[in-house]
Amino acid sequence: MTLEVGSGLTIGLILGTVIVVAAMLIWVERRLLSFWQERLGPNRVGPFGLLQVVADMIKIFTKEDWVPPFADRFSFVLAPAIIMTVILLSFAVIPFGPNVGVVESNIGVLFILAMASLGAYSVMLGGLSSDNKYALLGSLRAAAQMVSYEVFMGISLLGVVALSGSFNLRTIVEAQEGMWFFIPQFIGFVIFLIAGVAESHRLPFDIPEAEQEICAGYHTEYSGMKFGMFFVGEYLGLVLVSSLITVLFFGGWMGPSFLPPIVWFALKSGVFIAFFILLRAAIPRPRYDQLMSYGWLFLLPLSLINLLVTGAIILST
Amino acid sequence: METIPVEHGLILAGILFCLGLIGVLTRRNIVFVLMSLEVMLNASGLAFIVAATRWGHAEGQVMFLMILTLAAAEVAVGLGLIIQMFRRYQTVDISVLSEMKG
Amino acid sequence: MITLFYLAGAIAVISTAAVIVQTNIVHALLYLILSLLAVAVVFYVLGAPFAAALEAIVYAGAILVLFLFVIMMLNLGQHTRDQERSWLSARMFVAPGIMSALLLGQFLNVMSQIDQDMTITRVGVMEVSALLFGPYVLAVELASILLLAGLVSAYHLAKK
Amino acid sequence: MLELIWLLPTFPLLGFLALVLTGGTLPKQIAGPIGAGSIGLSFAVAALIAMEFIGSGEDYFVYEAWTWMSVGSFSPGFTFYLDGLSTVMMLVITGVGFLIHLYATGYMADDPSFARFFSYMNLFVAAMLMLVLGDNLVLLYLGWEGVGLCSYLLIGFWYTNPANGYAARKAFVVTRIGDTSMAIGLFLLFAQLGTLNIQDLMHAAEGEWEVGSGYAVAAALLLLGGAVGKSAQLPLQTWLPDAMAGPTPISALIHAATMVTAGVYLIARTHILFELAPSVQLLVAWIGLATLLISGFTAMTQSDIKRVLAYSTVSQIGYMFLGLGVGAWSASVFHLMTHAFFKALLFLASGTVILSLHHEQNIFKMGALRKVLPVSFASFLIGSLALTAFPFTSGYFSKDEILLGALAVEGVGTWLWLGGLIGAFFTGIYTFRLFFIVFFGESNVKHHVDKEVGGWHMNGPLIILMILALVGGFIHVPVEAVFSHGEAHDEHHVSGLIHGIMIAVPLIGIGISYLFFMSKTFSVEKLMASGMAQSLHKFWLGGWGFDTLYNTLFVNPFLFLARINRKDLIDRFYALIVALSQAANGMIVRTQTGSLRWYALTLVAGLVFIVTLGALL
Repeated sequence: MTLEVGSGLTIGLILGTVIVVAAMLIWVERRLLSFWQERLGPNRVGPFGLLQVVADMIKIFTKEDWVPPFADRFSFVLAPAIIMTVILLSFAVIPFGPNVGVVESNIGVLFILAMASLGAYSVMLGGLSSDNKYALLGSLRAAAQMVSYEVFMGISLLGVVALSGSFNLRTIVEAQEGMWFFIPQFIGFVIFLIAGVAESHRLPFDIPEAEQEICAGYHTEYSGMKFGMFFVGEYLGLVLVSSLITVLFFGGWMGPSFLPPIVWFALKSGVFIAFFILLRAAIPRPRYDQLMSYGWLFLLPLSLINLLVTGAIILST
Repeated sequence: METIPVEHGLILAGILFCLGLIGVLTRRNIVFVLMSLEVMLNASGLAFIVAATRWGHAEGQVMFLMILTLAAAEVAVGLGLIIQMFRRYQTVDISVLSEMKG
Repeated sequence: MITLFYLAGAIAVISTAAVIVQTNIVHALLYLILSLLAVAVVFYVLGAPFAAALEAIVYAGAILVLFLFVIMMLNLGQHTRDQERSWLSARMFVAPGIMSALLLGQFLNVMSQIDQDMTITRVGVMEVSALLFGPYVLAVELASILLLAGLVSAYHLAKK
Repeated sequence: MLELIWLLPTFPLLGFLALVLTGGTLPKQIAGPIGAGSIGLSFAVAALIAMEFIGSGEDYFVYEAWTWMSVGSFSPGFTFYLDGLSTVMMLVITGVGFLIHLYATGYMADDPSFARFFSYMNLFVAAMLMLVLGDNLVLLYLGWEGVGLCSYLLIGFWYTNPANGYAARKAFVVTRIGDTSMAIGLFLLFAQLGTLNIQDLMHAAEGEWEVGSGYAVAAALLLLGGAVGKSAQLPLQTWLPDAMAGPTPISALIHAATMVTAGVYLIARTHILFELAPSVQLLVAWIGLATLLISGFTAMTQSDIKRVLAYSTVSQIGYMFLGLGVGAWSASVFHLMTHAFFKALLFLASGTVILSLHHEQNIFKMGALRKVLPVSFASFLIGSLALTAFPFTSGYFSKDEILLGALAVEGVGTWLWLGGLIGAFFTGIYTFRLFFIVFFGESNVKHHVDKEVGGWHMNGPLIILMILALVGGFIHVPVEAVFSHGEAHDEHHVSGLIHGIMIAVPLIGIGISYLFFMSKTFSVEKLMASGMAQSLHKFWLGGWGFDTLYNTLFVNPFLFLARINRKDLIDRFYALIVALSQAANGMIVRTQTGSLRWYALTLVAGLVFIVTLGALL
């Protein structure tokens, strides 16, 4: 059985895998966090607590799907669907292996940026339609944070695009034959990493949903499967950012041939997923204004300088 | 090679433009007016893209980018005005702002 | 692909029409996003993937987020929805409808005399960029100045 | 090196731009060096150019910077023409100008509008250099109007006092009469000869016009009109005494040393034209003589220190005109240069006096100042001696040449010479009257005078100018090539008697002045006792009543006409237009509903209308 780009089988497999991985990450995160904090974590359901995810899902599916009467029903229902849709759509352009992927797109990078910018609507609509002041505050924060960090994310990518001369992610991977881009584009890599965390509003940049301040932010009013979609959407975002870092800066599926390419891809992404979880365990949350000024006053100039220097080096060689 | 009649693309742009025009003329809420203006701008961008495709040139896309920039600047200023207007008059009704009558 | 063009065109027209008759401003905004995304698809079909991506990123992803942001700040509640409904009588649509129909009728009249096909050739990012930073570099500079001016004036206007 | 001539007006212009573009906000420590330094640089370049030019032995040098405008065959350029005459002018303007600028950094130090002052001064020098270096009459006219503008701005420099503004306006309007005449002269020359390049013009005039032909007379008369206005000669001399309202360095630079001599320069530059019209040339001589006599009488009665010097300036320019009129071209230019030295010296010294006495200008409130103000005293002594043509000072040589030139004219020459001699006599009287009253006798100073204001940048220029006023007569003016065929080169044999008379007459004047004002052997009071003397004194004090005459002759009738013309038929017609447009406005204003949607609707309606029209037609 060979996998081909765009075949129904491939699409199904990719879709299934990422969703399962994202769901499993809930368990992985809890286990890893507890290891780092010298606890045990969930280990009761199934071997090593592996079935904890299943238990969670059963709980979430059977819970009452409550829509508050004061909410704007249309947008309230739409909001969680948007985040799932855009993130799953983003996976469409990611090349998981030499011939594994959903589509070949010449504007892959742009597509992912477009989807990321549409993702902002999810949190904004969720907060706005809830008609709850904490939710509104959270979505205001989310909107500003995501719109801002999208900018640096896009600009930090452009160094890679300039080096490979293409927006096509597969071409970008193939261009790293000689050297992975995180060496020449180290600054771009760091900025992308930070912006990626902010985009998926993971800790330490989970300001839109900071429990201690605004009581879970934009999804305060959500419950049941709609909450589940937000929840899984976040982990999907984590997977997406990790695979993007792998593709853009760490040579994608490339690696010594004793392992199949797809395994290399999974390994590299896994490292970054673990890194993000470690980040959650290690770093405290900054204040909102610190986050914004850090982005606009430090990351933006830095990414612009990075792009400028990259351009100059490319022109001179 | 796939072909689409030029006039169909242009008619689509025309319809969108006219819808935006109706929006500008009918709505009293200034946010809607601004949104309708965006529709009209977008329709003109579409016309440029159709022309670019017709001649197989990239110039049309360049013009579209210019329109995009214009729209971004326009929206930023327009929304700033809306906020200021709401702050001063506590309304979004443009009919209220008629101090400039002769 | 050609079916996609007509499909996306139909979605764009319908959702734009929904924008101008909506009373709930958030819903109108969502329809507008849909319309813009449909237009982005039209761009893609017409062989302008770069324009399509920018339409989604800049128009749908940034400009309309600003709209939503402002709507959040204005915090228009249920009473504005009722007010909107009272403003939006059928009578309001008569004059603009007639005029737009006239305009569109003449436009269609002109268009019916054209009978040309456009062959879809994909014009990539490279060509557009080469033009932007070649012959149109002045336009790019002017656009950046325009954006800067917009930034400054928006900051000034929205300031308390 | 000679190609660098374009730098000459450029430096002051840059200084002007630097000062004016900063809105006059530059502090003194920066504005002063910019203002004076630009002129200093200009002078350095001018000196180098002059050395190279004179060393080269060439007759002239032309440098075309760029074409100003091009209309058909008429294409005046920014072309600089350097010959002996413009070399002298250029050196005087930049040299004396630099000294005066340097002086002004001290004189104006306490003025709040310091930077504005220097911006005007720099613009003036740039325009003046344009005037003397231009190779065509259009460029000359540009400079001509430029210096007029600066003169206006600087006379009214202290504009908070309405009197100063009035004086500035008077200067502007009166010189405008001359400028208009000159512009018409330019048109006439261009219409007849088809060029405005001065050298081409002179050749063409020589070739096409007979001596004494109508066109030559008309053109020379019109140019003379311009010269008379700018140089404050009869009958347009009335503005110069009032121009003393400006700061004293202005009086020294513009209203004594440079701008007012522009008329002399113009006539010298176009002397061929005047030679083609001998009657006009003789008129120049008579104008000069009349002016020098009238202003000499007037100067004797003035009590304002600057007005005395102003009338003396008018009088000295009268000498220059006399020289021009009798064909002693180089003598006139020579006198122009020496006059620039000693009159600048006198004005600057009077500035020191005025400043030391806290802006006191009335000479009868001075007195016995020679101990208190030693530098001014020395300056005044040397300046006055040069002015009265004391033997072997600079003024002696130049005035001598002019008077000898007058004597050489056949027929009326003796009369002109005699008139000039009477003028010299009165020069001696009024100059030393001023000198004795201010520096000797009893002190009438009201305020306490601490000490002489000064410092190196005020005293330095005075000392340099003292030296120039003393030895300036030995400088050789390199203008032979310019006037080569116009001047009578044959040396007249002049008897020793005539020389003796010319030396003696000013000395007698000084002596009479001494008897009246120093030793008080004769009493002024006794002289003034008679009614006739009093009315004569009043008549002379008012500058021979020219202002009154002009007021009754021109100003009042004009005002009368304007008053009766206030509600005339033509105005009615325009009032009708106003009423009509107001009515139309009343109708259209109704469409301004202030409603945005109404505007949009009408806009679209218009669009639909036009498109429909286009489709139907």
